[in-house]
Parts: sequence; structure tokens; C-alpha cells
Amino acid sequence: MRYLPLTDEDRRAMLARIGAASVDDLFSDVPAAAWTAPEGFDALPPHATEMAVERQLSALAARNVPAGSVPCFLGAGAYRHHIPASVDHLIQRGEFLTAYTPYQPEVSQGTLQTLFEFQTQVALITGMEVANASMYDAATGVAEAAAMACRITRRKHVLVSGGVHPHYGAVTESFLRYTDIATEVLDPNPLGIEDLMGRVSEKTACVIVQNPDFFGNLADLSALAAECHALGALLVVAVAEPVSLGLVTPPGEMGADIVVGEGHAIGSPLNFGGPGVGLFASRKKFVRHMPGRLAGETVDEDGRRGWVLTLSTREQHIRREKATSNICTNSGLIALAWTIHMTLLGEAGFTKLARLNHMKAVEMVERLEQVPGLQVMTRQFFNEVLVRLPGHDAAGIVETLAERGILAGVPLSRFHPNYPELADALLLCATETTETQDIDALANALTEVLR
Amino acid sequence: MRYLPLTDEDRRAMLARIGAASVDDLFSDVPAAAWTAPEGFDALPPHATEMAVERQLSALAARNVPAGSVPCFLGAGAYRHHIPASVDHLIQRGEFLTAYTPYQPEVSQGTLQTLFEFQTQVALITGMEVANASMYDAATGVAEAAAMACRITRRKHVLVSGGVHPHYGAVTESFLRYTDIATEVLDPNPLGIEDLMGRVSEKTACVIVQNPDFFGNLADLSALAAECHALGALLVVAVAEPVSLGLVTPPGEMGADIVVGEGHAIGSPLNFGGPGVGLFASRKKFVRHMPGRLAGETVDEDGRRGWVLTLSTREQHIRREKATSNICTNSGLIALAWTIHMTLLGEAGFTKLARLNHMKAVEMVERLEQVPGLQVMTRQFFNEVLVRLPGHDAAGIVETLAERGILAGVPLSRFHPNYPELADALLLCATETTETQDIDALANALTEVLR
Amino acid sequence: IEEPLIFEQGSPAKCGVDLPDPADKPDRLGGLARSGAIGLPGLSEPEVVRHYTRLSQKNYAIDAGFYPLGSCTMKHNPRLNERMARLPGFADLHPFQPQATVQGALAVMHHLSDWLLGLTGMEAVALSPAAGAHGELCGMQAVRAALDARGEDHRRTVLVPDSAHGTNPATAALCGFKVRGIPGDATGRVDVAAFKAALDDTVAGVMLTNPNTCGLFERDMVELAEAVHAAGAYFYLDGANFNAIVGRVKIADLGVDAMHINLHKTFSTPHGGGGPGAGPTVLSAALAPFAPLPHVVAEGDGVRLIEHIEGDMQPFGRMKGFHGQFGVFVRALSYMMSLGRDGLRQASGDAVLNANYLMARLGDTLTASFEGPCMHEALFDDRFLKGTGVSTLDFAKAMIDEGFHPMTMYFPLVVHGAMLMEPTETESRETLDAFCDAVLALAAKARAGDAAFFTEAPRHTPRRRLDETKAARTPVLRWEPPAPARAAE
Amino acid sequence: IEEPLIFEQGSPAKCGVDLPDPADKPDRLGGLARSGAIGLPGLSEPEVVRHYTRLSQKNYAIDAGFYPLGSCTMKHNPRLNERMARLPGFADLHPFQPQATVQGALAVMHHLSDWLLGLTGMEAVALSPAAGAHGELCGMQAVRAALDARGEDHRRTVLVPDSAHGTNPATAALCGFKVRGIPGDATGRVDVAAFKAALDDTVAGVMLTNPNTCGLFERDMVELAEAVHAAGAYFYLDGANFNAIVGRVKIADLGVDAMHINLHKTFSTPHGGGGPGAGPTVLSAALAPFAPLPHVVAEGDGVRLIEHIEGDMQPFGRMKGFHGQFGVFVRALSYMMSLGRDGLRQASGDAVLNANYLMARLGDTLTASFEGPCMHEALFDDRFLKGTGVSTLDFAKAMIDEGFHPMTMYFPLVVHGAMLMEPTETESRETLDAFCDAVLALAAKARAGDAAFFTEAPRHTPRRRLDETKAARTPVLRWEPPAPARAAE
Repeated sequence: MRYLPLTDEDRRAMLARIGAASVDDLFSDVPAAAWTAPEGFDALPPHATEMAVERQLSALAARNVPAGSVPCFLGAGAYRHHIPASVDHLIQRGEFLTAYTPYQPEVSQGTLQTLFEFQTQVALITGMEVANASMYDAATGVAEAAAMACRITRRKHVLVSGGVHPHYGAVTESFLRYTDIATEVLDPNPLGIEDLMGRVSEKTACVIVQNPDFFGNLADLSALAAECHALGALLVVAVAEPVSLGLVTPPGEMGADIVVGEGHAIGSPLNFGGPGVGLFASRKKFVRHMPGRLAGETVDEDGRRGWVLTLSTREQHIRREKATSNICTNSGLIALAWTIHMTLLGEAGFTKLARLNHMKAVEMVERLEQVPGLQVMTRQFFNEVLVRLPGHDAAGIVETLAERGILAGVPLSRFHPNYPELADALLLCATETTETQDIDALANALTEVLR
Repeated sequence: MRYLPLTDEDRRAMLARIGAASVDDLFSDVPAAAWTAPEGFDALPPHATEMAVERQLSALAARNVPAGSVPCFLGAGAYRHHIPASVDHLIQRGEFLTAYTPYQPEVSQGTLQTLFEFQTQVALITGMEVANASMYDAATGVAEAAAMACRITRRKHVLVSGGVHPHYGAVTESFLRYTDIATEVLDPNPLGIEDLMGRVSEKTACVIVQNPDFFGNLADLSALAAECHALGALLVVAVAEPVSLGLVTPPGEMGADIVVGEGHAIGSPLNFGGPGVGLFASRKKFVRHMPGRLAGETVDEDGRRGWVLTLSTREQHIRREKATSNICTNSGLIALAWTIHMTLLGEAGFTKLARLNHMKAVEMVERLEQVPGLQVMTRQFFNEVLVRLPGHDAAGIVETLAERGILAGVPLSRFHPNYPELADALLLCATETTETQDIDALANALTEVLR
Repeated sequence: IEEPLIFEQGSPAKCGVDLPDPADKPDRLGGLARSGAIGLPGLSEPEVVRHYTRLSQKNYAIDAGFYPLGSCTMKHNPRLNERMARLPGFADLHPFQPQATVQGALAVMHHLSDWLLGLTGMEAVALSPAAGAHGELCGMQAVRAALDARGEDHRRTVLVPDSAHGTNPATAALCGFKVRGIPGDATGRVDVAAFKAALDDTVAGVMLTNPNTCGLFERDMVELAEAVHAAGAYFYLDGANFNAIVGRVKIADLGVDAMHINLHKTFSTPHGGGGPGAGPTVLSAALAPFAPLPHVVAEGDGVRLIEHIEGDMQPFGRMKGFHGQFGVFVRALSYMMSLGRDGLRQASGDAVLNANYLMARLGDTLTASFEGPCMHEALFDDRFLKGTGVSTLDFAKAMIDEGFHPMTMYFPLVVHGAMLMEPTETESRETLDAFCDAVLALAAKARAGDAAFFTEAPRHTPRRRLDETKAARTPVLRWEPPAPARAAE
Repeated sequence: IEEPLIFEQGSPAKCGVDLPDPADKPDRLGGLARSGAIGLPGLSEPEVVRHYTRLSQKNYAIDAGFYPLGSCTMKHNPRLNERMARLPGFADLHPFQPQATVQGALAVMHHLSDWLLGLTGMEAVALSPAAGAHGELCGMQAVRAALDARGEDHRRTVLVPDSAHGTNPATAALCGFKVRGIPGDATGRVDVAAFKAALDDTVAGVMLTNPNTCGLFERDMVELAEAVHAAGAYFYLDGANFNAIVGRVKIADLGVDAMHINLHKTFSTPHGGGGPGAGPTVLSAALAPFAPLPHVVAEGDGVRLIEHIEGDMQPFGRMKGFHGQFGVFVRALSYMMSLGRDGLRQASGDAVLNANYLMARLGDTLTASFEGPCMHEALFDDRFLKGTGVSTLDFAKAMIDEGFHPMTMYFPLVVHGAMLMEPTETESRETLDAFCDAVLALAAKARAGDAAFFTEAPRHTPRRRLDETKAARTPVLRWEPPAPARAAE
């Protein structure tokens, strides 16, 4: 078998050195009761050639419709951007791909310096002072941010806006369910209108909002931040589309205390939604309450600048049940892809990419506003908007258009099946990969099916 | 522009340091007459984004039918094998991909050791004593072998069997056309029958044969080798399908003096026929007459084993018009892919792969022998055979089957349009990638169209 | 060769990506446009490629050498898996495409589930946890949900052996449990008497690692599980060391209620310098109803993704945005298909054989902490260094100069100066021998009194030992522009 | 870290590839089955990946640092080009598929032709030559064919400047020509008077490199070409240095009859440690009829590949199996499309600017061989090392220890101890400055009398200086099993 270097001769010689008669003898501590193949085991196939595996998996892949093979307007937390070929080339270098967490800094300076660059980039674009070396994704990052806010404020109430991605809300609720923290997730608010200010109190640990929100609305959060701070609460801002930070006022400038972002859209393909990378930034004074790894600058014995993982006394492998989080493995490679793509973009490219996305969305909206029977609901947006198709089931429309080779957005009913009033609502997104002809195809098809 | 690191500010500062007013000033030696854009220049497109180039080239690629997407029976010098994913991963490492010819051995030991491994592998499988570090491809390798044989024997007549790949013959003729060497290429001999022995004389520098020949026939070359040697001529053997050497008696054991092979089939995809890699091996005593680069073992100042390019006094950059060849750039990366694939295969894998190819071909032949109106002409073969479709134009049949999604071999008329007696002849090949269902599809379709 | 930070290179005028010019339409940002520069640097593509190539060259990795880091299962990462994960039909799928357009992807998830259930004999699997610790959380939240369903809110204690990974107590705490430690016995295993004595009706569950972190199989596991169940509690098995027993041990028959499986360890998806991984959690019939969303179920010819509560399912919630670590699933499935049931069994056998070979070759010189055959890891402590002035850390750093990644140091905590070595099955006997030769030579050197050789190691690395205290005392966690440049802003 | 040869590793029982078992049918080999073992080693996949990863780490490369190797145009290799060449619609095409099934591939060849003709203003292009020297052969064989067509068999001399690449005379010899050298003048260019004096009716053609190998533009090129044509001969331009003038100079108007274009230099397809490249040759109207087969021609909506003589074409033959270096064509086209006509012009400007910047910064310390602005290469000789005991070779080896690949040494032959530096346009000013700082520091060190520092260099490389004499005197060109093992066979 191609991955196993031992030969039968090796095995014999090694067993002799060990003084065991067989490999099975080495498993003598395993109770007889469990020393059998489980049911189902024999149904599993035996080893297969690389050629066969490639053929079978390629056949499965061929049963899917790649988003890039058709006009695609899906967003809702996962955004399709063009990734330069050098990103994937670099992350596949064995020295990055097949290394472990950089616990031995002398032979991990590559990964560590990259994480330090990542942290700086995340801090810069979010307008925050510090950032960690990544979380699993934004959803778990939001949950960790809520817990962190409770640690900082010593309060036990978390308020989640109805404009936060439903998955972020659900994961936060689940994550905190069995702690002594109460999580209140407000109803979805497609128009961006809800009375958060009126609900913050002196018991609130944090208010969690998203910008642009799940429905595409952009908001000025400054007043909310001031209100939170006046009441001793923290403002946590989630960013689902990191490209927006190239054009929109960053949360840090609006007064956010913790910013959580989903980073997959920069550097990584959609991958059916995972793995992603959680961006996690905060004010500097909160850093010892942060979950996750941190790379920090230091010097070596010869006085040369270098990097190490630091402040690990917050982490589970040191503090065990008193740790800030149980997170261990994170998203190193996706963070690396993010960093390389961000470095390729740089100041000029990142801001231009953001403007390009916005202008594509403006073009899409202008065209959709001409479709009879369709209402664009979102007034101020980055690259995604909510539309209504009064009298139509948005999910049905999406399926009809999929049969015609158009991936026509995400129906809200996928997240909120129990809100009949949202059944006609559809999220539509444009990015730099959206062509005018794609927009025309969408608008024409919608015009037809809405007739 | 993404590949150009200089900024306008850099350019200004650098021009100032140089003392030039503009970049154009640096071109002041260019005559005014040529200092204009050529016709056609303005019709060339301006720079394009990576996204746009990817889209345009992908659209062109989509206009082709990949051989692996349909049952494919094409050979005729280009063989489709499965390549392990690690081969392509490794050759894309920047340290291999973006290095130059290893002229500075202290910082090129990776490439040099690999070439030494390549030379050894080539020598072993051909049964020869030494091999060089690669030629462009087999066709140019055969031409160089002919010239080398003339240098060694100081004779001027080259005899090329009609069983040699028509491209090898044509390239050899072209290559030697303007030298004082006469090249005689015999007529195609689909049944492997021709009187080479009777044509060798004391004026013959070399006889060039192929095994298996272009029509798939396997031959024992020992008697021919003896005859050549008796008359002071050399025997040059071409191998178009290197996988055959895992199962068939190697040319070296049959008495070949020079062996030339096409290596692309191991390690590289088809690539529409190029780039390939010419394998080139000979008896040790002829090494100073060899064309191309050689890596050799030596020691460094500290006595440690290392490798260098050697015997370069044969080469053009030292000997100029007296060089053994004008070859400079060769096929380093394709040779690397070959070496890695061969190393993955090893003794066990290489011989098994060869047997697997042969058995697939036997299966194909057994099935084709049942197709009415089809005659299998080749009696002893490795993985390719010639069939006849009496009364039919093979090229037309192939086009018909292509429309049905089967790449049904190569019609001989593609090479020999002026031999009407070959119009019904078709070359068919099977490899380890050929499935029983592919063979069934071919046989069924042929049965239908030959009805 | 020194490599500056990207912030110390280039100029904001440079860009490594060409983009078309945006249309010049009025924006719809509602006045929320960013003002001022972000402060990102600008580099051309050649500079970026070179920068990250050079940084990569400062890393050690499996591709480059032996990486016997205990508890981390650093095995070969086949490139086939990378190629498969990059097929456009997998990599370029949006998570919210209509399900009819992603049937192949849902089939991948379903096949993966079948493999994990077939290999463990368990009842159900939750695919969505993102990593091992996340899988632990899944399992323990399922325990909590089951207890809540039973109305047993007095059960709030979780027993965790002292040798456990730190993630175990941290996870238990996240589920609102109190952690009670269980000591080990002289054989390196859980003290059965102490364990049983701790079982009362306040106990919600037990988190055990098996093979444990001392590299030993908890041979009383079935007895322990029976006691746990008899006490009305649940048995969580930390599957971090599943690589030692995959294809050989029926997890269900050990009495397990939940176990996470690190796809990035046992099933060889690359660690990537710290992730991503995936930690699917298999569940017993008792816990299966509480599995988090989403689920995948075969229906007719296809597979359906269930994202909301249906029928009588009682999920404790959702653990992850979208549908889990799909890209990792593809890689793991590709690996499982390649090795097959027979290959996985061979792999665990070879992993254990390799560890015992290290134990046999090193055990006479280094001090093995416990007796008997080990599983896939060999544990030593620092008694052999006593009086040499060389610490476990020093010894590890000296190994780096010999061309090897060190073993895990100072873990598990239950032995002094621990050295935990996990060779995995993808290392050859030649590599193991070269490693043992080097370690034995170092041990001889240490005992010969050459302490300075160790305390000054490593010497041949891009950096020598780094000052971790300084890093923690005055944390510098991001680049800041130098003061004069800031003033000029 | 030492890395043994594959033949010194593994065992024949190991295999890095799994294959299905062949059917067990009677063979049809006619008794020609191989007997006995081949002698190949056996390694598992993990061992192979590690072996070649470690070997790669012993190489210097553009991705890792500055590579100012004169005459080699070591520029950035965009990974986009690699990705495009690997699209199954390009990589997985058999050369003899019916043409209807490869229209996209033939369109690639046709687009590439359009680019090369558009950039040179020439009449026709032969795509099939495999490399620069092969392209030279193409051009000179076309010259020979044209002469033969004219019946001028007395023209058998080719003029080649003394500064030419060795491939030029070697190529001329292959075409049955005698080579006559032409000296250079004091400005580093061809001596016009000597050149004209050599032109008589035995001259078949001239092979000139422009920009020449001294890094200078042959400013009298048009005059020379007119003289060549007046003498009834043909003008071959060696296009190795096309990168200096692409997008700026109309090759046709220089009076050129044939020029090869190294796609792997000017158009950035990677060198791969020694190839593959591609050397398409553009031809004037006078030589176009003699272009070798195959040709690609647009017909209707499609493109047709012509593999045999049609109509009045008079090809001198065929240069290459199949249809040329298609994989290289895709990469070059991807690069041309990316830079576009404006980008290519910018690139040649930047390449020349960078070279002149090196000249400006180094010219006061190192000895520039000739005056005036250079093109894309800066040529120095070893006068500045006179009396220091340091040779050009020593100086080059010391550069390696500074982290840079050396420049080209001892070429061109027309100056003493030549150092030819070609920075290319893809290097930043920061890199050039770092390089110049290092070179100037080395020059100061050499003149300060520290010769040993140079003669002992390099020190920090996988190997120190290698014994090339030993390698050539007693050539060891392949691994042989050690004697005892052989006896045991």
C-alpha cells in the first residue's frame, strides 16, 4: 500500500527487536469484547488505487453544478471572489501545508511571521488595535466574542440583533446554552429596523450586530456604540463579507469593542461553506480575555527579531478548565491563504476590489429595479441586497432558475421557514466575478417567471 | 501591472541616478526606422486581469474534448497514463520550477542529484551503460543519435526502418538534410517485415529501428544487432512507449548501441504532444560523442559527495561549431517528472504497470477479434496494435466515432496520406486507464459502423 | 537570509492583482464610505511569491522530515487528497445552492458518515464540528441535552483523568460542568478504584482518552464504562488517539456514548500550520437524538440536507456556520477510500509497531515511564537526564540540530519532564533507525557531561531560542509603523 | 542534511503506486518478455515526497531570490500560466485526436502566432522549434532551403560575431555551413568595416544577436542588414535578448529574415532546471515558404493543422515530433494576454531601466566593459579585481554566500573575466539596491586584500566548491550497486 513504508521484512525484524510474536500481540490490552470488527466494517471497501479513487470522486464532483460554471448571485455569508493562482500555489508548499501548529518557534518562523502579518492586516482593516491568529469561522467567532464580552463585563446577558446571520445567532445560542449566560436573538429585521438601543441595559454584556447586516443593509453604528458604552456593555460587530472593509467605514471607527469576521471570501474558494477562517479583533485592553492563538514579536538569544506564540496562559493546554476557550486546532492554512491574497491586493487592490464589488451590485440593483413585480428592499448596501417577489415563493423561483442554469440567490425561507411573511424574500449578491451578461440573464429570467 | 514591481516613483528616481531623462533615452541606439510599433501591434490587446485571462483561456480549453473524458484508444507515440498527484505537486515546487540549468552546482544540488537519478533510471530500464540528462523529445533524439553514430563510425549513411515513427524519420531526415550524411527512410511496413539485414553495408553508419515498432510489432533485434556489428555499423533503437520496458526485453540486451526513448508517457500529461522528454542512452565507450548534458558525481572541497554538470567540453558553449550538438535548453522539468514517477513506481510498480498495460491490450484485441469486418494485424505487441477495416476509410470511421464520444485510435492515413493501401488501417492502443466498458463501447460502435 | 515583514516592503502604489476599473456610478453606501488610508502595504506579485516562498523555507514540515510530535499524529499527507478537494465540482460550490445542484457534495458527506459509523459501530455521527475540541464540545453538549431531557439537573460533575488533554476540562467547563480529576495508577492508566469511588449521582459523565496520553490502552475500559452507565452517567471518549486502533477496535463495544474523530489526524488531512481540521462526533443510540444540525440523510436516489428540526429530532442546536468543514471531508474520504478497511487496519498496526520499535530501541537508554507494550506513542520521562544539567527542553532543542522535529515535551503532566514520541505508520524503518541513532547519541553526550551542547541548541535554525517571557510580558501582537512615519501621517 | 540517492534507499518490495492486478491471460509478447530484475529501487509515497522535497531545498530559484544570470532572462514565473496549462482541456489532449475535437488547442497556436507576428512585424512563424538553439536551426535551415531553391550552392559561409552564443556556430555547422568569426569594435559592437569586408558571394547568411551579448544594441543593424541583402545573403537575428526590445522595436524593419523567440525567456515560461522551453522562429517573406511543418491556418470559423505539404509550400521538413511545445505555448500566451501590448512595452522598458540602474550603481566600482547606456544586461570585466588575487569565479561564489545567484561568468568571451548581469523587469528597486550594496561591499573587501574570503566561498551552501576536474577525468554518470551487492546478485 502506497502510503505505508514498512515491508513485511521490516515488520518481522522490528517485531523481533521488540520481542513480540505479532502485531496483534501489541494490542493485548484491548478487551476481547471490542476486539472484533464492528458491524458495517466489512461493508467498507478495501484499499483502492489512486486511479480508482480519482475516478470515483471525480464522478461525485461531476454531479454538482460549480458556482462558477453558471451566473451565480449567492451570498448570505459565503462570497465568491476570484483568487489569484499564486495563493493556492503558495499554501500548497509542503513547508506550510504539512507543518503543525508552531510550537517550536525556531523551526516555525515562516508560519509565525505569517500569523503576525495576518493579525496586523485584520487589525488594520477592521480598525481595531489587536487581532488573534484566527478562529474556525465567523459563527464560532461570534459565539466566542459573546463569551469574551461576558468575561470582561462580568455580565450574563447577550443581545443578538435580528440582522445577524442566522447561523451566527444559532451557533452563539448553542455555544452558550449550557453556560450561565442568557442569549437573546431578536427576530429577523429585513429592513434593518429594530429597537436595539431600547433593549440595552446595565445587565447587558454585549450587543451583537452585523454590518452590512444579513439582508445587506449598511448602518452607522456609532450611536449604538455610544449607548452600549454608556451602559457598560460592549458592542460586537460581525462582518460576513470582508471585502466590504475596503470601502465601508470599519467597525473600529464606529466604536466596536470586538469585531468578528468571516475570512474565507479572501483567499479561499467557496468549498461548500467550509473550512472558513474566523477573523477576531478587539481593543488592546481586552487581549488577555481573547480566545485563540496569538503570535507575538520577541528576540532570540542572538538578539535577532523573531516570533513566538504568546499569552498562552489564556489557553486550554495551560489553564485547562479555566481557559478562555477550548479552541486548539484553528484555521491556520485558511488564514495563510487570506494573508497572501490580502498581500497581493495591498492597499490599492483591496480598496479597488471593494469599489468594484459595490459597483457591480449597483449595476445589478439598477437592472433589477426594472424587473416588473420585483422590489429591491435594501436602500444602502455593499454588494448584497434583499428583494421581494410579491405573490411568489422565492425558493420555488430559485429552483426554477437553477433548472435554467442560473443560481439566482438565496431565499430567506432557507433560514426562516417559520416566517411565512419572508417566503417571497430573496438575497442577491454581486461580486467582481459578476458580468453584465450574467445580470442580464438573471433579470430576463426573473422577468419571465414573474410574469 | 501585477508582474512589474517598479512604481513611477522608482522609475523617476532610477532615471535620475542613471542620468537619463526618460526610459526612451536608454533606447537611443535603436535606429529610428525600427523605432515604431510594427503593423499588427496595435491590434494586439492591452493588459488583462488574471480573471479575464483565466476566463478566455478556459473558454478555449472548453472547446476541446479531453482524452480522459471519453473512451480513448490513441497512441501512435503519445500514451495516456495515470500520473500520481504527488508528481505534479513536486515539480511545481518553486525550487525546481523556477531554477535555471544547474551551472552553479553549490546551489543546484537538488536538480543535479535528480538528473543523476534520471540518468541511472534510463540506463537501467534500457539495459544500457550510460544515459544523458535528456533531449527535447524522441524525434530529435533519434536525429541526434544518427548524427552521433556517424561521428563514431565516421560513416555517412543512415538507414531508417519503415517501422520507425514517421515523425522520428521525418525529423531525422530534416536534421541531417544539410549535412553530408545521407538518410534513407524505408517505406512503412505495417507487418514488421522488411529486409534491413540485406541493406546494411560497410558504408552504413547506423540502422535505426523502433521496438515495439510504430505499428505495435515487437521484434527480437539480436540478429540485426549482430549483423550491424559485423559490418561496423551501430544499431539505434527507438522506444516510443517507455512503459514497455517494464515487460519487454530491453534494447540493451538485444545489442543496441544507442537507445532513444520518448519519456513523456511517464510523469507528464499528453499536453497535445509537447513538451516531451527524450531519453538517450548508449554504451559507455561512446559517451564523449554524446549530445546533451550529463550530470556526474564528484566531491566538494570538504570531500563530500556531490554532483556537477560534466564533460561539457562536448557542448556548444565550449566547443562552438565543433560541438556534438547545438542543444542547450533541454527538458529538465519533464525529466524531473519522469524521475519522480519512476521512483514512485519502483521495480515492483514499473513491472506491474507494464504487465497491466499488456493485459489491457490483450483484452482489447480479444474483443476486437470478435468485431466482424475488422482484422487485427499485429501478432506480437505490447499495448498497441494495427487493425484493418477492409473497405472502409479509417479516418472517416474515427471521425464518426468521435462524434459518438469515442476517440477510436489513429488512422495511418494521418501519417501516410500518399499510401492508399493504408487508408483502411488504424492504430489502437490500451493502457492501464482503459476500462472494460471502454473496450465494449469501442467494439460495439465499430461493429455498428462497419456493418 | 532575513525576511522583512510585508509592512516593511513595497509601496502603497504597488499592487499584485490587476482588476478592471469599477463603473463610475453614484454609490449607495448611505454615506458610510471609509475615509483615509487603511495602512496596508503594496507589493507586486513577484515580491509576494518570493516573500512567502522564503518564509516557508523557515518552517519544518512532514514533507521535509520526521515529525514525531506525540499526540499530534503527524503522518504523510497524500497529494491526491489535495487534488480531489480542488476539483471545481467540490471547491466551487456555494453552501446555499439548491440541493438538486449539489447532490455529489451531499453524497460525499453521506459516504463519510458511513465510513465513520462503519469504523466505530456507533449509531449516528455529527459531521459539523470544526476540530477535535469542537467535537468534544459536541459530545458533551449532547450529554447535557440528554440529561436535560431526563430532567436530571443535579448531574453537573464530569470526571477527567489527570493525564487528559487540556481541551477536555475546558470543554466540560463550557458545558456548565464542574471538573473532577481522577488520578492515574502505577501502570499509567486510570486508577479504577478512585474512578469508581468518584461515581455518584452528581456525575454527568466521564471524559477519557483511549489510548490514553501515556500511549497506553485503558485495559479496564469496558469495566469503567459499565460503572459509568450503572451510575447513570455518559461516557465520552476523546478520539485524538484513534489512529492507534482504527480498523481494529469496535468503539461501540467499549461502551462509548460519544467520541470525536480528528479527521486531520487519523485520516491524514494536513495540519496546515494549525488547521483547519474537522472533528466529527460519533454518538450512541442514547445520544443520537440530540445531534446538532445539519444532518444528511439518504432519500430515494439522493441525499437531503436537513437544516431545521423535523419530526422527533431534538438537536441541541448548531455548532458551525454552513455545513461543516466540507473541504476536509473530501480529503478524509479520499484517504479512507485509498487505504480501505484493510489498509486502515494495517495503518494502525504499523503505527503501533513503529512506536513499540522506538520503545524497544530507546527504552534501555531513555527512561520509559511505564511498562508493557505501548500503543502508537512511546512515553519517556527525564530520569535519564538526572544530574546532567540537561532538561527535556534542552534535549528537544538539540534534536532540531540533528534534523528532526522534537517529540512533544512536558505532556502528559503525570510524568516528570515527559517526552512523548508518536512516529505514525508513514515512517520507514530507516527513518526510525536514523532517529534512534541520533537520540541515543545525544543521550550519551548528555550523560558524558556536555550540557552546554544542549543548552545552546539549536544552532542551525533560522532563529536560536526565542525569548518567550519578553513576548508575554510586553506583548507586541501586530506591526506598528515606526514613530517618525506615524508623525508624518 | 544529507540526502542519499533513491538507489540507496527503500527496498524492491516497496512501491509508491497502487495498481490493480493485471488479468491473467496468456501474453502476446512473442517470447520477448524481460527476464530478471531491472535493478530499480522501491520507495513508498511518503518517502518519495520527502526525498524530492529535500532535494528541492538544495536549489536556488527565482522564487527564492534574485537570479541575475546574464543572457538567461530569469524573470518571475506567474502561477496563472501554470494553472492554465493544467486545464484538462489543454493538458489532456492527445496530439492525434480528430481536429474537430481540438479546435481550442489549435486556436491557442493560432493566437500565439498572431502575437508573435504582431510583436515583430514578420511574415510567418514556425512554432515547432523546441528551444532557442532549435529555433536557430529552424532559421538557418530555412536559409539553406532558400539558397537551394535559388540554386546557390556556392554560398556556404556564415558570419558570426565573436561575441555570439556558442549555439550560433554550432547551429551553422549543423546546416553544413562554415563559420567565419567577425571581430567586435571598441564600443562592444560588430566591427562594421570588418563585417562588410567579409561579405562576398560565398556568404549564405549572418547570425547576429541584438541586443548583443555585451548588452548593447547593434546600432548599425539596419546598415548591416542592407549590406547582407545587397550581398545576396540572409540575416538571422538571435532573439535570445528579445526581452530588451519587445513591444518597442519592429524586427521586420531591422532587415531581419529570421529570428527565434525564446518563449521561456521573453514570455516567462519557467526554466524548470533546464527546460523545457520553446523557440518559435519568425520568418521574412523571403524565407516564409520554407517554414517547416506543421502549420496552423485559420479556415472559416476554425483552425486547421497542416501536417503534409499542400499547394506551393516548400517546407524544409519537420523539426519536432507532434506539433511543438504546446504546454509552453499555453503558458506564453497566458503571459502575453496578461501583460498585453502595453505591458510588454513597459516590461522591456523596465528591464532596460533595471540594467542601467545596476550599471549606474556599480559602474564606478566594478569595471564596465563598454560605454553608453546598456540594454537589459550590464557587462563588467575583471579589471577591478586586478592584483587582488580574486577571480571572477571567486567573486561569483562569494555572492552566493550573500544570498544571491551569481551573474553569468566568463561570457561573452570578448572581455576578460566577464560578469554579465541581467536583472529583468520583475525585480524591485529594493532588491536591486540590496544586490548592489552586497556587490559593492564585496568589491571593497576584495580590494582590501581579503582574498581568502573569496577563494573559500561559498561556505553556507549544501556543498562547497565541487571538483569539476575529477568529474570529467573519471566520469561517474550513474549509480552502480556497491561491489559486494553485485557479487551477491
